[in-house]
Amino acid sequence: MKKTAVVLALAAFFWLNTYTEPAAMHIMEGFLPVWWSVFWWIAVIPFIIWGLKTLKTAIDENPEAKLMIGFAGAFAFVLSALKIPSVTGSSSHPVGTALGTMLFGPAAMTVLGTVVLLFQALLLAHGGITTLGANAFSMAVAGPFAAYAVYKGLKKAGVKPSTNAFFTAFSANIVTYTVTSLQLALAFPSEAGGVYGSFLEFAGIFAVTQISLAVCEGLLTAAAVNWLEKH
Amino acid sequence: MNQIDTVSRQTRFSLVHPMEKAVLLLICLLIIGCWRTPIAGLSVACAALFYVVVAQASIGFYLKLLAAPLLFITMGILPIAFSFDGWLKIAFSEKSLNDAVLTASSAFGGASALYAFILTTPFSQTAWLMKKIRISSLFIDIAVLVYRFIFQLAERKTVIWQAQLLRGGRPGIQMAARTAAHTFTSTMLEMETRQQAAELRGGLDYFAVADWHSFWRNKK
Amino acid sequence: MIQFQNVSASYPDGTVALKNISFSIKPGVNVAVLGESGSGKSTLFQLLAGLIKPVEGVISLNNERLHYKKKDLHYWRTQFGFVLQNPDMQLFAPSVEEDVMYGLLQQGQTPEEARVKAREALNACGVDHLRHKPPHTLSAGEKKRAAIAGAAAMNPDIFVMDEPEAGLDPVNTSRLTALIHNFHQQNKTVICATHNIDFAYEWADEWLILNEGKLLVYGNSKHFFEKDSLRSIIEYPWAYEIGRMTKTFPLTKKDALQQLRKTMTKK
Amino acid sequence: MIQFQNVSASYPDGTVALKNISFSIKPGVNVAVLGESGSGKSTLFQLLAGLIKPVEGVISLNNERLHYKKKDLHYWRTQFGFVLQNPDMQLFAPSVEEDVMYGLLQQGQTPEEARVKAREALNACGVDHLRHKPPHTLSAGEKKRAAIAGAAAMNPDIFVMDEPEAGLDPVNTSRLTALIHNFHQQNKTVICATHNIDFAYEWADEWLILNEGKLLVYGNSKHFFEKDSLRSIIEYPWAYEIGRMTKTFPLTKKDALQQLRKTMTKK
Repeated sequence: MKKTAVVLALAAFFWLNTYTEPAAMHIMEGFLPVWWSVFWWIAVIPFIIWGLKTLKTAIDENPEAKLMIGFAGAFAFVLSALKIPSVTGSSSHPVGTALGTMLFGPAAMTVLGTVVLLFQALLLAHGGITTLGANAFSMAVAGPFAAYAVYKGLKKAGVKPSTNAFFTAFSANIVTYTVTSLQLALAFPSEAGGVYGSFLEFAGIFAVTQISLAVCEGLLTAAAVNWLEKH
Repeated sequence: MNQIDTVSRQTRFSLVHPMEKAVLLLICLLIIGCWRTPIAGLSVACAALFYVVVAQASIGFYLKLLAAPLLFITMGILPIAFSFDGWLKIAFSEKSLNDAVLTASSAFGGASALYAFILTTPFSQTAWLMKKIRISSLFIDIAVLVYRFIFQLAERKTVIWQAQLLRGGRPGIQMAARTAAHTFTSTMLEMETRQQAAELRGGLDYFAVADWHSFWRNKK
Repeated sequence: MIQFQNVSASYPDGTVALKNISFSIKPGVNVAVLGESGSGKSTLFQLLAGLIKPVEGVISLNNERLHYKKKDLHYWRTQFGFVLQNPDMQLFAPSVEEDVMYGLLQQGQTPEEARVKAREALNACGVDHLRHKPPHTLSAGEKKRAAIAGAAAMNPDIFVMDEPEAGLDPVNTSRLTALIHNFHQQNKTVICATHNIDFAYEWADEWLILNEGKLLVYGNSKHFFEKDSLRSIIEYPWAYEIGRMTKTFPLTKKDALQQLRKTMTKK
Repeated sequence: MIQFQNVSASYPDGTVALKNISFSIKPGVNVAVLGESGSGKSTLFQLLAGLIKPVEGVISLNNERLHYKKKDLHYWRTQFGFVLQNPDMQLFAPSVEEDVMYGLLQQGQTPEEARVKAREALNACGVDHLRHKPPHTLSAGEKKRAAIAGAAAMNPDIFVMDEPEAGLDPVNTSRLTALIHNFHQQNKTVICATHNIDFAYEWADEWLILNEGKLLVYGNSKHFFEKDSLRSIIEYPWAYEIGRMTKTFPLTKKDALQQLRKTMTKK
């Protein structure tokens, strides 16, 4: 029963990804007005600096960590390009923020997420350079922080690890998507409803895919945590 | 991903000084940032196309890359153009339509310029640029390691996928999961060797950067 | 019979990998594929496995042409046993036995049947005692044999191995040779790419030499090395060289040296 | 001079890997390390690299004992150039040139100095034309030479290579032999583990044979193979066997066959 659920979730996940890949919530190069691009860069830089500082102390204590972090980043990237021909014929896009946050903490995830976003821009042509700040803020800052809060909260409440993983991943995904919608709404407030109206529209248009994706990623992460616990 | 990497090393501008290419990109992005007009977007797109032609990169591949953001752009500009005015009453004005067109053309221009840049700039030059603009060396080190691992993992992923195919494996979720798991575990098992290799070479700091030729100096 | 008719293939980036290759391999023959790295050996193997499509030409097995539909490919591959160069990539199950059973289970056999056949293959390859071990704890030679067992369990007609001797010590290499002879006795076809011509000389019936994407020669072991024209492309096996001087046909080091000793004392 | 005095070592799980090993290697000597897989070759290399501590015994270089503090280890390792079996493990940078420079920068040299030395090493190893390529685009032979260039750039006194010839085609193997001869002329010590005794015979001055964790023999090339007692442990090189029959000392295949031809026609 549980296995079928995971398989169904995976199938839905990869199937959905086929059709939403270019819209995988990475704001395109040139999409945001220049001041908003600058604003999000400025917003994200302190977090990256903090993340780098945290990482540096970790690496100074334990030089092996550097290689592991490089590996983790690459693995997240390669997973996002894993081809599953029969199901999709195209590539999928698991985000994996939640899993990374649970394993490495939000500070490392901020840096790692930004690096992965950079490579998605450079090697996959997803996202952009000027919009990297905005994308990093939603995916590498807001997502991991939400994940971390949920993870810690549920852990304190004594929730089972795999259930915890599901909600952690789900919330990381939803928060990322909400923040992206907010970023777009702030840049393009609608005439009738202002920022709020515009936010609802952006959120609405992406909700179709993003909420089901969030559920699927939740199940996936739960499965991965289950697997990790066994090994 | 492999294709962009390969093309970036084979175009005529591959060994041109990265700063010169970066300046070109920056000018394009500035034009788009300052003048968000369809004309600016289109002229940047044309300039980028011209650049790609001169660089002798595959035009077909470049256009294929450009097709990818179209869906995002279409989905993204819908809320800009139209807004709900009350329950299920869709409203739009000349200004909102205008905004949508501006955004779409700027995004298209920006993507054209960026893709033209990544198609002619190998990653080690990007790393050089990051170093030049004083990005934290730890960040660059991690990026460099990620880059190296990406291709090792991708290669391994392909071999493991094929190994299953060759033994009658049926492509699907199970195979994907097995590929992901074995790619992960087999690389993890080598981590100690890699770590030792790093130690034997004196650690993992100070990644070097190569030198590049200026396009103008080459001309002389 | 495996047939290639005017097959050409290219690398993903478009450069030519193989150019107008034609040959046919009769059943039950051991074929050594030689060629420098970059000569197109890997591409040849990928073509055989149906992993890439030729740009031109026809590949067929027993007069049935290889089609690239999923079902056809699946059937095609059941007739081959592929052994990759790096066994680490091929052994993906948690234990050796489970790994050998993998292909059988994929074919839809019951776990009981699969286990019996797996045990047979493990025994034939001399790794039965390792069946409960996780693959990563094996030595290089053991891994290689476990990978071969995984292919052998499916009882294919044709074995295709990519540099099976690379990195093996002499003891394991001779075990490998014995295994190939064993397959030969069961009338299997064995196709091996290798860089070690002395190793190949011990078992090869026919030789296929690639050079810069072209088929240089495809020939029978007996008359193959008689043309000295190949000397610039490949090294000649020690045993052949000694055989030529002593006018005998030794295949192994032991035989060759014995012959040599005999001839030297006779004269 | 590298000295091992009664060195014993064990695997992480506690089983004995090396038992009471003693030998000394003079500077400028080419040493071939032979032994089946599992005989302790890797452990010997890890000891040399200071990656593991011996359970007993002393390892020293030029009469300076190896200590296991971080600083001492760092200094110790600057005197060695290590080339691992799988070059993928030791190439980290996004391009070959950057990878070769990286060890030099690590030593605190300026980028300009490092670049000059890196180019020299790249040239010496015949991979200068690949300097802008990322490691993942190189062939096996090119990767190997790039890894050797990375070690050579730091100008160590001693090269330690683990099965450098594994998986290389004959052309690349002979390039490797030339490189070893080249290091020899610069009075470097080269220590290579290998399974290919014919390859080793072309360049080895001394032989170190391990068997089940014990040092079986450490001896000079000249008199080394004269004892037939080793025949059960290792294969003897073809060139040596022919040399023995013709009472000459050929090292390469070409020389050996020429000598043989001469002797046969003379008689």
